[in-house]
Amino acid sequence: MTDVFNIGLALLLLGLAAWTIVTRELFVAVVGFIAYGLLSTLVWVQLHGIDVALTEAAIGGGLTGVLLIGAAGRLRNSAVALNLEVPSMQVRWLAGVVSAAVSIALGVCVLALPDPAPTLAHEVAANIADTGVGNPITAVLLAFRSMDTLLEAIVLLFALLGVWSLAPDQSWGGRPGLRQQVDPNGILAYAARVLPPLGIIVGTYIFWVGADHPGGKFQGATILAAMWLLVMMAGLADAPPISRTWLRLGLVAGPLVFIAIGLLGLYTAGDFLGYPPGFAKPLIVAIELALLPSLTLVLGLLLLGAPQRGTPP
Amino acid sequence: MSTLIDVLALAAIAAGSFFFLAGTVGLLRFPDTLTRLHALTKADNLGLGLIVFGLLLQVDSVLAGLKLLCIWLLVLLSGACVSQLIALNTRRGDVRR
Amino acid sequence: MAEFLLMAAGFVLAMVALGLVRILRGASAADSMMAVQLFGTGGIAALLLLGAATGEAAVIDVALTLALLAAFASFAFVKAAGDAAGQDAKVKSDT
Amino acid sequence: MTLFTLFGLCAALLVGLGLFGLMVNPHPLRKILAFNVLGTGVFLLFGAIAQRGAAAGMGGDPVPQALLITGIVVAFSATALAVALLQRLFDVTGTATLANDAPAQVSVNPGEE
Amino acid sequence: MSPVAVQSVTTPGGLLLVLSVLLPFAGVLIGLVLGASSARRIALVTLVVGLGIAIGIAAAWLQSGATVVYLLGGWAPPLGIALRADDLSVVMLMAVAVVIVGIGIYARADFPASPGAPEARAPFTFWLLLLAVWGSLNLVFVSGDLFTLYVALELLTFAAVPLVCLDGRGETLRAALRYLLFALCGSLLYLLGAVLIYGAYGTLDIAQLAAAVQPGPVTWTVLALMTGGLLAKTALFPLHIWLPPAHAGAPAAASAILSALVIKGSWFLVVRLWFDVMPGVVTLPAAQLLGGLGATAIVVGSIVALRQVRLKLLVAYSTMAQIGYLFLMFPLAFDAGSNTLAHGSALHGGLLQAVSHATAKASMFMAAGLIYAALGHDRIADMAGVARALPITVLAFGLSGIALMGVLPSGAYLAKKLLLEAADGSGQWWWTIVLQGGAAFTAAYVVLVLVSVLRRRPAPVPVVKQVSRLSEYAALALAVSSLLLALAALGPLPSTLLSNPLVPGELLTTVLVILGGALLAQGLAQRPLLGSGQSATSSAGGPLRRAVLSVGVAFEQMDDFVRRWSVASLSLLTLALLFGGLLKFGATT
Repeated sequence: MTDVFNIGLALLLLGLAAWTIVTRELFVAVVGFIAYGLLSTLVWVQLHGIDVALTEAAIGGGLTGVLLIGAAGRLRNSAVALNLEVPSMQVRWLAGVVSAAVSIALGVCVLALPDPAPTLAHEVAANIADTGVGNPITAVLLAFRSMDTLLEAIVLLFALLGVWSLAPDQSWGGRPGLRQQVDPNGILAYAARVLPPLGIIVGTYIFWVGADHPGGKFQGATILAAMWLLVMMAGLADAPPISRTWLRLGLVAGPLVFIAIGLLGLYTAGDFLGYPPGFAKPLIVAIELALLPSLTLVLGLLLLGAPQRGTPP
Repeated sequence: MSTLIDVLALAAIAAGSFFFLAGTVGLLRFPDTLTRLHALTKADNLGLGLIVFGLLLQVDSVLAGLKLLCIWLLVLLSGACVSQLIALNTRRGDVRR
Repeated sequence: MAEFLLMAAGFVLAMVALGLVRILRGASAADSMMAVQLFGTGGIAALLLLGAATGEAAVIDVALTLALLAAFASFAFVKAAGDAAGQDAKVKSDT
Repeated sequence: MTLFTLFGLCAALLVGLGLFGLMVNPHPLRKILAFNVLGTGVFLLFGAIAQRGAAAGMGGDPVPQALLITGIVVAFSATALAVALLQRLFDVTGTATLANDAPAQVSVNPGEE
Repeated sequence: MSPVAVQSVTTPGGLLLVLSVLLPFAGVLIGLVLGASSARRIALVTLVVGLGIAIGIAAAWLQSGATVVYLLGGWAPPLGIALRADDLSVVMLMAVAVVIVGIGIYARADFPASPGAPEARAPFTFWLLLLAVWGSLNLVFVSGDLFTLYVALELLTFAAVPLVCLDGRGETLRAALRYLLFALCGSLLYLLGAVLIYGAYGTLDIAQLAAAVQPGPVTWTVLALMTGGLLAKTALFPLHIWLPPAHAGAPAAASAILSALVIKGSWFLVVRLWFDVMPGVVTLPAAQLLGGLGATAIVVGSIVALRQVRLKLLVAYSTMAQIGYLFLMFPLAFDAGSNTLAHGSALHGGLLQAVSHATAKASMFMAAGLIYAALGHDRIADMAGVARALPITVLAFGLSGIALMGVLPSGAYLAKKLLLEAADGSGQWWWTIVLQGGAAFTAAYVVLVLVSVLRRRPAPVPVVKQVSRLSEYAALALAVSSLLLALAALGPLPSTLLSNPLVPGELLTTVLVILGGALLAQGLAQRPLLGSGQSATSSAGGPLRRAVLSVGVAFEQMDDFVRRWSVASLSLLTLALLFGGLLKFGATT
């Protein structure tokens, strides 16, 4: 039964992906992609990656979907002209053959991977006690390979810097996105009043359980960012001008605290990003706590896009 | 006692699944947007509601039960809002392509 | 019991996937919104059933996250579709 | 067929689909979608490999699972940057084409000079 | 066999590796908060301190004579991440530090701080992105983990893309988007390789992999995918889809960063993979293909460069040709005895080439940018009299051109010698032709520009803007340092290589190269070198000139065709498949 379910799941996933790729309509393709993202959450559960499923549900399906659907709405008119640029039949065939060849090569690799599978699970299990956290993923992300997590926070900031740099010169420092014109008594405004309190509780909860159970700062921050965006989407609050010092401080505070705690490790544990014995868990929680608001801000701002409205004098 | 609860849970889940069938058939078969919308809300409210109810019967912690209820409420809320927005859009202008 | 739960999850998933076919055949923006909404609900239901079937407690958290963000996404979706429809109307009136 | 083989092969096909979409879809947003499909294919392969490494009472090898979370976040930032760039391109030029109209080719043929 | 010893302890000076990455990143974070006028000051201070760190790493490496290692958090691979600096990393760290300081000094005038005034977009982002590029590059050079390298590649891409479209015009935005999408595709192919290799070996640590990797379906696929992806990011022909338009509109300082530094990041990773991670998987045909692509890049890039009427595009296409040079070492480094890629004179030559190119190309873009700024245009045909107006800039251009040609005792000269020696040693005589012919091509476009700017003009050339003296000297300094590299490299390399440049044999080669270049320029350029007349050039030439010209036009058209999205992306995958095939089937031949 499980096999049948999984095979069905895989086929459905492939079908949705193919639909996303080959359908003619831009909007429909994005719809397909959102459904695809939702389905891959199920796949992650089947693959026993609950943490990944959470991330996929939050970022892969949720935020990416919103980003793309918004863009598809705004760019709709551009699609028609581009249909003229569809490559010739020969190119399409060639592309099909080449991508099929890559798939086949990958398939061969999948079947050729050695047995028994190499794994680091034993090493993680042997060392997790030193980190004080119960969730092995958190131990990897914030102890064994914490550099990657630090870099990831910086990647997000670089992307945001890149997005901001696209602003027209006169709008630099201004508010991102367009002003929302929404009926303050409408349904959206109603939802934007009801949903966020609930969302903040859920987001904080997902963040908080992350140390010992699936969850963590990214997933929590995504939920919080979504709630912030909802409030802005409904016109209940406006996006902050990007020149605000509090905003900039909030953005970099997380990574800076991360680096500071890393440097602290030099003196207390002898290693950059090291934790002194017994203090690992509180320090990890401190880093996560510092990253949460920064990540919330950066994720929200990434969705808002480049500044488009000049600063008020 | 526990078998009774199990049977009840099974029934609820089966019924919930049936409403998803109904929702889909409605979406595929009903003639116009508003009637299709009607079919959709059945799946949303009742389908998920019954499944959540069935699972609630088997849940062992209060927190998990609260989360289940929370999920249902969230879907209800978004479903209601989205349906209303769709209906408004449909009435306001031609959303058809 | 686990078998049954898994079966139910598969059934729900298959049903809502069929609903998506509606868009495949070409539908109005409203219909595609409905199909996505249905798919989201069905996905959450399947996820819950799957979690119960595998006994993985944390799956409920995934479903909770999904429910929140699906709600958020559907608002964005309705808004985008509304914008797009507005654009279309403008184009129509221009020509 | 094991869980790994099933989803590993599924991932291989997703990668192919994503690459195909990147090559043939002219609209940049469709390319961004294809990029995401390609990305999930890569991630799914990694996830399947993680599941294969289940040991020590863990459902999967936690190292690749942790890397996956990083990967998903990086892919999201890439998508956000690409979408913003595309939006700006559309705002400035009114089109979203990527064709090389090559401002470089001011190819003045000496015969015509 | 594995060149990097599997070390699992932090060595003295290891912390400097962490700082070399963190310092620029911390600079970005702090600059983001302080904003406005502080960004430039922070950047310049960081540049100086960072240069010090790079020198410190080099000193630590020289002192111990072994790879400098740092285990992050004290966790040893495979669970943790190790940073390592071996000879390759140290050379690149130093070179990048020097070039970036040069670019920083150059850009001081272009991107001024305006105290009191509201924060301006372009200067603010430029300075932060400069630091961002630097930190990412350092991470690429020192990271010992394939996944961290993936993150580093993405950091580099995100920092580089906005530099392309800093001016916000349509064409540059389009170039930036093409770059981003193509580079993202490349990174995912790289990540795919990393994923597979983890599945096969259970580690992502380079040193551990080097000891474990065996040829087989997985490693063939891995190397092919990763190489393809990285070549796309390096813009090696035919994957240079984004390179020329990106340079057409980017500010000179940004162009210098992109072409002198950013592409070196992914190139460095190719070198790492082929030489350090999987030297035993490489086959000679695969290496020949890589070298062949390099040779093609030299020919196509140089010819199209000669056809350009604008200086910046000429320099951009010359970058495309120079990228080709960086790949010539791969077939030459193949050791037929052990069937592996060997660390030897070919690798040294290639590395030296990369360093001289980084310095010289940065200088060349700066000079081009200064000429553009001074004249308000960069049409090569209208540059008579520039040498009189901007003598230092023209000197910098000339010297960097000479450095690129590799005729005098410059870094590139030494590099060429090393590669020629390797070609001789391995009996691959055809690469000798490519190397010498390539020099002639380089000479061609350098001569073309120099003849233009040195041409006399009755009235002084109209200068629309006074350029900063400091910027001119920065360009000159980089050009001179590229020339001096040969001397600096004297230490570790055998001194027999550096023969007296005035012996008849050497002199003859130099003269031949320059003459050959002049001939090429005369034949292929839109406007021939000799015959200053505005018109009558086309009729003056006989059928030969017309035939040569049509060859030039054909190359231009081919370049245009290859840079179409569908063609370029198809080439990318075809190349990856080809590499896979050559790795699989090439071992026996």
